Amino acid sequence: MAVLSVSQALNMALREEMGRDDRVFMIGEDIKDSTYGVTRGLWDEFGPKRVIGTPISEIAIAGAVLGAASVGLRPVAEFMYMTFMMCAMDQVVNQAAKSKYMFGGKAVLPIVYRTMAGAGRANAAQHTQSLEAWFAHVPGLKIVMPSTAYDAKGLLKTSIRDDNPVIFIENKVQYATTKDEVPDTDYTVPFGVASVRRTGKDVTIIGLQRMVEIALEAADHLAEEGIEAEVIDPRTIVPLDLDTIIKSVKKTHRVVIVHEAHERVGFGAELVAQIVQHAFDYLDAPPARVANPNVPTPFNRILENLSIPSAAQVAQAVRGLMR
Amino acid sequence: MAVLSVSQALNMALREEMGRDDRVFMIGEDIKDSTYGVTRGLWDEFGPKRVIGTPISEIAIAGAVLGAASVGLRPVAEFMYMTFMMCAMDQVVNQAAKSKYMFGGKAVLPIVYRTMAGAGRANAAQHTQSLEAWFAHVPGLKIVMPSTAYDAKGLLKTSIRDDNPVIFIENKVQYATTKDEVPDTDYTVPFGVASVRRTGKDVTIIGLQRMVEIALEAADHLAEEGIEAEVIDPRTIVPLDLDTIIKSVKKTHRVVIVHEAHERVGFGAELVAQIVQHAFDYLDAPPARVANPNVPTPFNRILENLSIPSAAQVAQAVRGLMR
Amino acid sequence: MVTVSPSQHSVASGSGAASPSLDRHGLSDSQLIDMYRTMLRIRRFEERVKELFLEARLYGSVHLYIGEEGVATGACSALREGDVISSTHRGHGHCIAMGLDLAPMMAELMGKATGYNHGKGGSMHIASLDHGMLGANGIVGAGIPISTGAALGFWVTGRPNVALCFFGDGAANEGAFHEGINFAAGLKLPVVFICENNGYAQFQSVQQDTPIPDIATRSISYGIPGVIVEGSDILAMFGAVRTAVDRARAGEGPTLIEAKTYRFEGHFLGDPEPYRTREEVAHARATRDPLKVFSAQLQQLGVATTDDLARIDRQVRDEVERSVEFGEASPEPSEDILLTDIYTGADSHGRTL
Amino acid sequence: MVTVSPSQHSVASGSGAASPSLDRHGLSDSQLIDMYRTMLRIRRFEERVKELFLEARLYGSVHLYIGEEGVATGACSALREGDVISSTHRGHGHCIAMGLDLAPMMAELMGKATGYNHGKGGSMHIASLDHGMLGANGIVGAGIPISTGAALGFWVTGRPNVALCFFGDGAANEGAFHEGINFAAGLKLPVVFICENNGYAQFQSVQQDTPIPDIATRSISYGIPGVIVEGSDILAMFGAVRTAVDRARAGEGPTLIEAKTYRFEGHFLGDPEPYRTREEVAHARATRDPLKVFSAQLQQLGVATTDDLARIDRQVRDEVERSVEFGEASPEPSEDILLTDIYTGADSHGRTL
Ligand SMILES: Cc1ncc(C[n+]2csc(CCOP(=O)(O)OP(=O)(O)O)c2C)c(N)n1
Ligand SMILES: Cc1ncc(C[n+]2csc(CCOP(=O)(O)OP(=O)(O)O)c2C)c(N)n1
Ligand SMILES: [Mg+2]
Ligand SMILES: [Mg+2]
Repeated sequence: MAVLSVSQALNMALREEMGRDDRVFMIGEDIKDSTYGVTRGLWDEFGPKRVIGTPISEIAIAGAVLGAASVGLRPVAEFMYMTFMMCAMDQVVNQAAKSKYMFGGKAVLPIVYRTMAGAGRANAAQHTQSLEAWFAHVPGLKIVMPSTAYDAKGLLKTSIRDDNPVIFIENKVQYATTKDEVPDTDYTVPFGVASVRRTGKDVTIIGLQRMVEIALEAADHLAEEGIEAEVIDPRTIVPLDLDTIIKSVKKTHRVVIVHEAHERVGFGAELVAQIVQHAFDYLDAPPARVANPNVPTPFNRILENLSIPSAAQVAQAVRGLMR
Repeated sequence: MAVLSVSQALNMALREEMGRDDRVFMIGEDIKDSTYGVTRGLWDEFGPKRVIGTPISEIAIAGAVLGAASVGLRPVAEFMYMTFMMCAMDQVVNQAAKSKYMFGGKAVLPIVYRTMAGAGRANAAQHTQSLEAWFAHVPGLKIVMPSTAYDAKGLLKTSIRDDNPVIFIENKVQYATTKDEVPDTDYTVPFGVASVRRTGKDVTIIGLQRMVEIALEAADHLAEEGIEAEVIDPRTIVPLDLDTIIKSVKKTHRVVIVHEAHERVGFGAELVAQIVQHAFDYLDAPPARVANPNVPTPFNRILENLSIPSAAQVAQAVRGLMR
Repeated sequence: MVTVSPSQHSVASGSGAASPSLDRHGLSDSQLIDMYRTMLRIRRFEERVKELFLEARLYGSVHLYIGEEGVATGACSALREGDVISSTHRGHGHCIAMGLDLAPMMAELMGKATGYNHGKGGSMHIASLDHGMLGANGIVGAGIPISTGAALGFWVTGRPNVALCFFGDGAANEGAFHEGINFAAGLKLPVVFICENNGYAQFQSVQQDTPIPDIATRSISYGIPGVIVEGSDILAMFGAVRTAVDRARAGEGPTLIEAKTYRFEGHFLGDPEPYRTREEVAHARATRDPLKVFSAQLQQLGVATTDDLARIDRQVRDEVERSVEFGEASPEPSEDILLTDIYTGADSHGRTL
Repeated sequence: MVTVSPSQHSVASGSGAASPSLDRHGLSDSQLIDMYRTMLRIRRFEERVKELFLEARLYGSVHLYIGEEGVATGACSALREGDVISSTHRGHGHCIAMGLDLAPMMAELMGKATGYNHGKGGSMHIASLDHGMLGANGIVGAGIPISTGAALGFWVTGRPNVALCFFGDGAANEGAFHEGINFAAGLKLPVVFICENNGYAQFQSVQQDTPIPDIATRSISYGIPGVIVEGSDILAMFGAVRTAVDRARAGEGPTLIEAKTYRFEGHFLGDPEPYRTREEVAHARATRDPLKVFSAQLQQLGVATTDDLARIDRQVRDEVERSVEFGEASPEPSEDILLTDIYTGADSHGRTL
């Protein structure tokens, strides 16, 4: 089995799904000469009617996929940086997410909005914001955040086959640096099934996307101190596999949540609320959050680094709970 | 002292601040013939250079106030329905909220974005969504949610005098139906100071905007059962008066949070996370949330009503904690 | 240096009273009469909706199309099976012109379980994908990228269909207008954009809002044809749209058609209309009523007599009455449906069923 | 029915090689030399930035303006004290043309504490309100409503100032373009829109993205003048912008100026440029280099000799070198500033200080 990077895995998923189903097409800015390699080669293979480059027009992209889905297609839109989606929020939220319900159930809208979040490349504030919390606040959307190349492929295929608008979030640092074994077979990874990336009995660490790597790093440090952390990657936050999380928390009695989005009203807050609701009596300490402070991402790389969670912070948060 | 409705109180605040400071101006769609009366008469009084009607162009409005603030003005923009702000999210979030920080502190951006949230008028999903959680997730914005006419006037004046972009949220039902004594004097209500609307010792109910009324109604019912609820209105959620909340929770040991936005990653989740963090050992039960279920607002008024919290649900949630 | 001066490019305005075109565009008698009936179904349906609203027998944000019937009817008559439209907050006319039934429409306006949307949408969200009606829309301008997307779907698959996109003069100032049309123009997608210029965006006149006399002029920005038609002249409307639809179907790309029209009623039901005079409305009712114009044309063409038209009117009134009865007799939606149909194949939390 | 046909409205393209205009527009010798120096400051600054980037001595998303210097320099030379500009992701040229110092610019590109933004912004966000530079911008098209807003501020207060708005050909396809210009046109705000059409939006050519040959044609949609200028001809650029600025200051409203230009470097530093040929770039460098064009003009006008220009070059190179030294010698920002300056007068939680 080949070891692939996340962008290679995503590329494979797109190629397989486009080959498998004529109704699948891709649309976005500059997807012919893909900046991060995700769509590389697909234009040559599938041609300009399946890999559609658009003008710099996010509203048009977001709305066009909705219209195309309404007439039976299965579009995959790309927004390079997640912050650009702010230019198209009405189409994604007021239109795509709500239409099925408003129409009394009639619409079937298989849309994938692919986008890229996360810090770590000195792109500064307007190219770096993780907005999963916004989308998770919107009924009608599913939110996917893979943390490995294997999951990236399997979850993208599930997203394309899903009959709902899916926000598929990729991480800009992981594209090239996260690599693992990815079969070239036609497998999918289901929505709503968390992955327990490490088992442990002392504390549960829930990480989102790249922060799973940070959580695992922290767990290694903690193990040296005799603290065994269980690391959970929800993989999709809508739907959320709460069972796996609650089972783990009931075992460990402590939980730390790590994500890159801003802490205030981030998805970590929702996790805390749900965990407290479902496992209150099992908790030995309040759930802790390690997330971006409430600050736009600074350009300077030292500051940028300080603005996202580190393994040291996660380990520190765990130690705080063990006292 | 006159009893005024929220829309009359807001109108008074706008008139006073425009009279007081030449740099204050208003801009929006249809603000001359105001639908809900908030801007009524101001065009006649201040003329078309201070009360500026725009084409149906939310991006232009949101960006224009940022530009005007950059050259020394103090604009007040109106977006009729909060859902329309989705058309202008880039200007509000990527631009207005982030500029000061990105510029290393140089910009002073006194902007008020007035908008209207809440359900209750059968406007259906695209005209009914409460997005305070989105904005509270964004560093650089302040978020104001008055629940009385008195606070509406005082907080709007504070918002106009604040040197930051402020999201000032009004409630569509309260405009006409919520009335209380409003002095015609020049008073302000400070940001970050919660209002304890009812004192009690058994449970703390935190309500946002119109849900304060629901909370008070629930408290009345509960009082009949011998349960004394303390009702807290944070009034501004950024900044948040956590001290008042924590003090109350430490006294009552139980808390219910009520808001109209969707429950999933709503501001209630943040309140739960903060309360658990700061008062874990004082809690006798997990904090409960009563909020809109994760469903776009339906048109039918029975269903619409079911999609927002009721006093009965709040009382029920409290009873659930008392067991 | 080259100067592009606006005067060089202004176009003669086609607004004002209809100059009845008597080109019947090859339409048969029965087709013409169907078109008359469709306009009348819109008119009578909405007149009744207004009464019911004033009697508090229905509720919500309701925007009437009365006075603009020629636009939707003329335009949709140029479509074929499999073609689609996107609509606006003022969508009843578009729905009826696409052949939707009055009874489930009326039921939807009443929020009933038997409505097209089971009461979840109301006036601003009626949709019937089976009829090619992709949805009314509460967001001004939002239908433009959506119908562009439907056309994109046809283009990708090679389906020989066309999307019609209705929107108002106010919508022509939205970013969605620019992006949607520009993108469609670039790929020559099979979509026809119909701007219903009724003179007002809510309480603001188009003269206040728009710095040029004709919105059709904006076609120049996208390199597509722009056409101005008097909307009260249904035959002119049909002719213009059919030309554009044929063009679109032939792969020659979009057209921007501006229909000059006028809404006889307020912006929404309950609008006190401080922004215009009674005289202005009365004048439009007298000179630009598409029903009056077409009724005269049908008689002039010898297609129908006043008696024929009166009989149609009775049939339509009857149909409308039955739709009211249907709506009122229908049950409220069951409370159970609050949390259904948020997702396809999943519960309200997105969990696969 | 009136047809608006695009052919009727197309304008002659002004693109291609500069036809050196020798109208010096009343500019004094020293003004002309200052303009040359400004262009050279942009060029030499960025050449050095490129080297530093390749040596990993600075980092981030960096977009070079090399080849386009005539546009910013010609345009900003038409401004007065108190006027403002909005800029783009490709903002160094606009900054330098507005008189910003090279040292704190270079420091900002290095993320240093002494940078214009104390290292919080980087290349895409340099702003200096004291210079009337309202900010580079990482979001394509976003500056358009913002400069419209600055002009609105001037209009509200009666301040006799003008806003200049720079944006690219790609930005002309954004909703913000449409809404911003349309609104400005309606109120006749004092703003001049300058589209820097450098032929590409990232990796896509303007021909692919835009269905009309000249973006200036879009002025027709807003009833404002549209002008096409060859951007490598700084005198032509100055003339066109001065006319537009005078018009704006006189209350006659906005102008849309399309500068035909070409970027000699990749879209960003690191761009492998698969979308164009080396020949195309070489041809532009040979025929449309604003420095070469202006250098010849200055000599032809007898304003400067090659020796004079060489001396200026030495001075500029020296200034650039000092900016590099300044930047490299400057400290990284203190970690304490991570959480400052999110709000004015409040801590990072928005609590009043
Ligand atoms: C994005 C957005 N902005 C504002 C509104 C409020 N609104 C509803 S209808 C309307 C006027 C639309 O005018 P026009 O497009 O001319 O359509 P008409 O009502 O005249 O048919 C406005 C401003 C809205 N629904 N959506
Ligand atoms: C809203 C938005 N969409 C996409 C991008 C990514 N992007 C950055 S620069 C660019 C091309 C812009 O082209 P143009 O406006 O012609 O400016 P140029 O780079 O040629 O100067 C794109 C697509 C962005 N920054 N913002
Ligand atoms: Mg209109
Ligand atoms: Mg360009």
